Amino acid sequence: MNFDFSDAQKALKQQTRGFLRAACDTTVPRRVLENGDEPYAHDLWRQIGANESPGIAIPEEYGGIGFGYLELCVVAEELGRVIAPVPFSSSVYLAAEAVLLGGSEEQKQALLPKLAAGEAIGTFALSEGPGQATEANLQTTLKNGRLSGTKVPVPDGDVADFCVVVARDGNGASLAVVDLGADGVSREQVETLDPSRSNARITFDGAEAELLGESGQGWELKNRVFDRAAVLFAMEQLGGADACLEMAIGYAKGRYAFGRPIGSFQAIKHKLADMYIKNELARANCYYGAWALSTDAPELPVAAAAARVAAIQAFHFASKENIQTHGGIGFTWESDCHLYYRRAKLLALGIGSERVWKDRLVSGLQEEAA
Amino acid sequence: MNFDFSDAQKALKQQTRGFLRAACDTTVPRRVLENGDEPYAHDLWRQIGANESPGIAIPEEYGGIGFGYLELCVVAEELGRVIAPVPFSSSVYLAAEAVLLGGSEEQKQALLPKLAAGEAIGTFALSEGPGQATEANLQTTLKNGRLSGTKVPVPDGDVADFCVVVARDGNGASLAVVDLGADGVSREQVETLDPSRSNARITFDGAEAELLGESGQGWELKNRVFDRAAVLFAMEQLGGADACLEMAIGYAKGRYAFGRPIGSFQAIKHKLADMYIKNELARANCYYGAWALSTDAPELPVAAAAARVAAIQAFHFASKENIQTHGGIGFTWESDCHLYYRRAKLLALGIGSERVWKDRLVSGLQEEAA
Amino acid sequence: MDFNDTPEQAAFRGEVRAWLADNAEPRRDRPSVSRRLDAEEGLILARKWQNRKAEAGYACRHWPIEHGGQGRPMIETIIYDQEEASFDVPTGFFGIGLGMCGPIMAKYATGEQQARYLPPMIRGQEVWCQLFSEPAAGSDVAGLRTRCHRDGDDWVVNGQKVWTSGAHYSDYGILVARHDSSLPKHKGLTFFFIDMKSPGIDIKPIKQINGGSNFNEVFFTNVRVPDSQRLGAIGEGWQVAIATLMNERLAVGDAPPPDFREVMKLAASCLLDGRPALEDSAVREKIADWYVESMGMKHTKARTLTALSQGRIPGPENSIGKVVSASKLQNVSSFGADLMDMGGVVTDPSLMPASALFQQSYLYSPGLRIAGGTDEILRNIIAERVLGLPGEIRVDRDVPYSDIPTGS
Amino acid sequence: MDFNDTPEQAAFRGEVRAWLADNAEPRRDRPSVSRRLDAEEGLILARKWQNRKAEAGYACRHWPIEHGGQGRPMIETIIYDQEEASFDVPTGFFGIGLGMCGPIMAKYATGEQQARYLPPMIRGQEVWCQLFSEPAAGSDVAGLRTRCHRDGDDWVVNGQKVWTSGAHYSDYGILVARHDSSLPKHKGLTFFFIDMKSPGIDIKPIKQINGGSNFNEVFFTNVRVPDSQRLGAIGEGWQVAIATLMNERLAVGDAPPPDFREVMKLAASCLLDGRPALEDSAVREKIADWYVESMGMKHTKARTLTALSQGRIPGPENSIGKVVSASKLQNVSSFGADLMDMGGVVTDPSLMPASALFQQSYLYSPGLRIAGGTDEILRNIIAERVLGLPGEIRVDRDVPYSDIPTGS
Repeated sequence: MNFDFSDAQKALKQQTRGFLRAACDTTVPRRVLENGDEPYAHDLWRQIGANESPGIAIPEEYGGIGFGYLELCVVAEELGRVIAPVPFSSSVYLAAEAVLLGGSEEQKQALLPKLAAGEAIGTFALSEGPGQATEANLQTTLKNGRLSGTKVPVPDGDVADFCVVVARDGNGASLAVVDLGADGVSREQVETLDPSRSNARITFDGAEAELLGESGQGWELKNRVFDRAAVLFAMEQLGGADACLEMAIGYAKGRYAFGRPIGSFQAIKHKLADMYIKNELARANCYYGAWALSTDAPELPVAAAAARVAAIQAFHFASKENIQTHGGIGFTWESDCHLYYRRAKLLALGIGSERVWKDRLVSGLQEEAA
Repeated sequence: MNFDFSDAQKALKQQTRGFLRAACDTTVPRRVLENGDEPYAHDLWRQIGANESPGIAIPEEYGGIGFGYLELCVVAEELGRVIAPVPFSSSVYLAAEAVLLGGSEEQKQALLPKLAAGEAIGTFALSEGPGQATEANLQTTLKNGRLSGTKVPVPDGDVADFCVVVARDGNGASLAVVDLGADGVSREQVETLDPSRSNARITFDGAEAELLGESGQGWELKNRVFDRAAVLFAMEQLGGADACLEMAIGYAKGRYAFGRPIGSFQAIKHKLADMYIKNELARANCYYGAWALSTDAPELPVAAAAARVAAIQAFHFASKENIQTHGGIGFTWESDCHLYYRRAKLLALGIGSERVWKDRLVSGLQEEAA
Repeated sequence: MDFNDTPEQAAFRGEVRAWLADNAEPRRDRPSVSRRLDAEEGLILARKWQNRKAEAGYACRHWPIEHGGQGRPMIETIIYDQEEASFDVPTGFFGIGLGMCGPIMAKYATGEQQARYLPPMIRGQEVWCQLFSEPAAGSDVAGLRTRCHRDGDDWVVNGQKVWTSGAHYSDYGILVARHDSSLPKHKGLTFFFIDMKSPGIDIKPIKQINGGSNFNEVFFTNVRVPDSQRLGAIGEGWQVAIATLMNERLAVGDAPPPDFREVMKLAASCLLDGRPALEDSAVREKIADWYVESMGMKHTKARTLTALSQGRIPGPENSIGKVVSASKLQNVSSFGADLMDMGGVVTDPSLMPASALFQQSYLYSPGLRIAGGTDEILRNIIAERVLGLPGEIRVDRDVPYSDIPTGS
Repeated sequence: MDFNDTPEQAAFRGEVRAWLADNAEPRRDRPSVSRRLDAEEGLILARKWQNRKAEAGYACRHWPIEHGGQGRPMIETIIYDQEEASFDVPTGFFGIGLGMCGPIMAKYATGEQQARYLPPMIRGQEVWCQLFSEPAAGSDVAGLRTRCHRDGDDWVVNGQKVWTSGAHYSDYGILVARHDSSLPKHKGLTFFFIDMKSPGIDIKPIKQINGGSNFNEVFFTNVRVPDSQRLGAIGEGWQVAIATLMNERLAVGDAPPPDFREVMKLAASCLLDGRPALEDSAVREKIADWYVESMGMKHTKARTLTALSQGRIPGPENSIGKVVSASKLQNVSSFGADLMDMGGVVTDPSLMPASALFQQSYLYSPGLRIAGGTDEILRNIIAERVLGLPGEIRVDRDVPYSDIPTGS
């Protein structure tokens, strides 16, 4: 029994944390949030690329450093803690994973090295507007290597170089890679709850696209990509939830009312204890998800869903009750509370809502029982 | 706008409360709970009959005193407050209402005067064991005036004189009245979470029964009976929830820990504030339900469901957190806390669970919107 | 029990309805006039409308005639408000003045002052604000630091207030300040009304987490206030402030939408697993929960109105309103966004159901759980004042204010 | 990160498994032996089993050899326990002795006493109980009133304890009593171990709300305890008690079923609106919530075990266990009963799914939220000891115990 990260992984965590503490205090996401012209923090992204972090789990043969997924989880948690305003999740958890799982050798060779180095940004487009996307209601079509339809929101879709798109073709749902600079692609930033991470509305009008994986297998492939991404999203959410708890504790100790620190009142104490409880439940589920991801265990779908559900709940609760703990100050723009509250919702919906993952969790349990 | 009970109704409430405080302190439900041979408090039931309370809403032409449903609501709330161990709800909210709504003139004349005087006990049998009863899964059959099947649990089924049974016949679901002393009826007490109110398992083996209302209209009729009963159940639940809050406040003021009354700790304060909030939400919904019942308003189905849902939630929360407020003492048999905790679940499931009523509520809203 | 007006009330309601039909536009399925206009234009229109109402005798009808009202029963004011709610009229600038400042002036100001200030307040000619909260005194209002000292016939005020709605367009404000730090905290306070155009007042808008600015910081540097504008005795400021806050709690309005209705509408138009979300039992259970809360508050208010219309004092049941509605708004908003799944983060109104109402209120709702008393303070109040539970152990009573720990 | 044993651990696990297969029956889908037998018969069998384990070297394997253990790493005890959990063996009588009394004896008793008392404890020959709680000292353990005074070489104890599991079949107990009421409450306490057969001890079972009697009241009337059975110095009783309670918190086991598994099974066999309840989204969401909590606790425990197996001290994460599992049990039970709709109130096992397990635990679960620290106390502990938040304002420190308000 060794349900813990290794010493090397812990060292990587400390190192990543130290780097991000210096390179990405909350002024960085705030800058992107407030500045419509800067869709992501270029300087930070460059440094992350220089650290080879995007390639941490990408095999060496494709230009990565091939450490493994536990190492990627460690980095994800730290990026989440500082709510880093960079296209890491789109490029690494979604695009790279899709190419690794579904790409031909040629596609892998063409795309992965650039992603690993942070030289290209990739993303993944499923949603076509408000409402649950299902295999049955996809409107975007792929015909004769041409993509048509509108995807919104596409995370980092305004800055990405290429995109993996879920589209319908003659055989059902398929994945396709499209160069976002190509003809027939138009895109615009779209406002979201968290402007510190940019999102786009992309319209394809017969844009040239290349199948990724087999035609008709796209939905299943998307599910596999999302299972893997779910663990990594959950690690980011866990980091964010921990940051909120830390902020709330700090404030509750230092803020006085009625002649005592507000943290000495049970209403605040028990609120923060509940935050801690949710965070620990999320942490345990996340670590298990990390193990399942890193070993490609058959338990992955259920473990990933559990990590995702627990992490959504933890970050949601921590981010909203952190505001509440801060009182009036927490409702001001100047306070950092809202940066986390925004990010919590962005990550909660990013690859499908809590509801969708709960359903997937129980379906997985039913399969295990069957 | 006069959203309040009248002075006469308030006087009735005070009078009923005074009577029940004297005649039914908690030793009375405790006695029935602990004594398997006494399925209900005979002495109390006799007094309630002598007060003509069972006939309060039954028209004078059928032997009642014909006051109306607001008066019955007032009595229900007080019976709930003292968790009276008598077959009032079965006889009055269910059996009498079923006969009033569905009975022929002959049936009304035959059955209502005895119910109104408390001389006969009636009840209503729908459930056929664990699981939701639906029109489609009814197993009890009515053929040629003969009833066959098993109903469990039937509230007061072991002591009732007659029972209105939901059964399937050639036209769908129908209601039938059966004399529980007749041939082909066997019954036995069945243990439940709340032995202070007795329940039975009744097996019909070709027992003679008489249609109540039209054949095939039984499910709809049952729904109408349950809508009306829902308001009255909710009033009982509200009374019970208030009693729990009162107990919890009393204990929190008198019990000291760490040199202060436990009610001075925010954890207890906020728990009791939450109880109060739920009780007030229930009260407001119950009063509205009472108005809808008393005026037979088209709003009744939704109003009744809302009252029922709010009251289930309030009594459940109040009864469990009353135990928690009491700490160890609250977990002892000698404490009265568990009498309410048991009754809360009995009433919560009695005419269908929270889930069923929520569904009915939303269906009603959909109809209103359509 | 009935929901009908008395004949007299019905007659009044009819009169109001007719007048409104002649003087205002019915509400339509689009953003209200207050939302369509910017604050400056809105204020101009709101002043006009308030004046028209006042001239017709419908503004603060229950106030005494000498204060500019009509001396009629409270229920007529409520009936007017109920009817007005169906019309798209510009409102939202006078609530604090009429709900909090007016009643406190009526109680503590001189007859002359009342005659001078109350009628223009009713007519919307002068706007009032409330200056209580401070950066270090939120839930603990009595912990405020703003100082005042006597100088001849004047008082001189120095310090900072915060969360003052409408400070920038207000003509007058009510203010509580500390005149003596050596007294226990509740005893060293004195209450004034103040001309907001006085020299030394500096107003800075506060930007909220949703980007809006409904509130201000107000800085006082040697602001002079005549002693004649003191309300209540020196040292009686806390009692006056508490009376004001009680009025605030009665005045707290309903939470804005979305509520169960908007969720139902959204769920009817949204698919979950290929079926309308409104058929989904998890969605239905939520709708039922919110319906029960919403109607519970509505009917609780009806109980309060009944008491008022019978000339009785309402019970404490209204105290549950904000604590229930604020959390409900946050939960409904979050749930609505979730129902839109991955698309639920988009805030562009042109792309979103209900013009992104759920997303807007997701960002706005945390403020409702704080403003006008946090969830935690309101639960304390219910527990102590309604249920009679003992107070917290206090370390800040009976010691000089200057000796109370502040952590800094 | 892996879930595999080290080779040494794997070898030990294999050995244990083989021994268990030879000596015990595998668990089957029926009530366990402890549930099939009454307490008296159960105790006889449990003693036998404990003795057999001890003889094979598997009982408290991590205790020092001189105390009757094997001086092996903690992880081997855990591996044994994990494996034993798959077998239907009689247990449940020695947890308090081995989990709380043993470690405290190992820390405070003399070597001679340890040699006398610990080996029979391990072998199940002598049963121990814990005498801390009192009617007026539940959450506030240090508020206890049971008195002791010195008389020659003995102490004389008078007072009452409560919630003592196993008092009636215990041979010895650990006890904390007040030797001086004029000292502050935490300073006037002294700790002993005591012969439960001493004259003057009177034991009365407590009937719980579910009808069972797992606990007792214990009355002390002039009970004599030799001073040699004092553990720790006079006045050091609180420190010893706290050390014991820490052991209790580590020893708290899992909540009994039902859990998400039982809900799934029930939902698969139950219809809602004509479809299997397991297809209902509201039911699925609940199952997912409880799965996440359940696995969260399981994996949290795995983190603790990892620390133990590496010889490190576990972090504070285990403190969340009881507060989560107790409420979960109550919620799961209530939900299970609700799923059975009107039939859900019946408690006759022969008529009910899962032999009325949900109904039984509905009545039992409230106790779990109280015993071993209420939800409220556990949240305080997490907030203060884990998160480092400041303590409550205390009015009961630094004053003589006899001056502390008690309300009576």
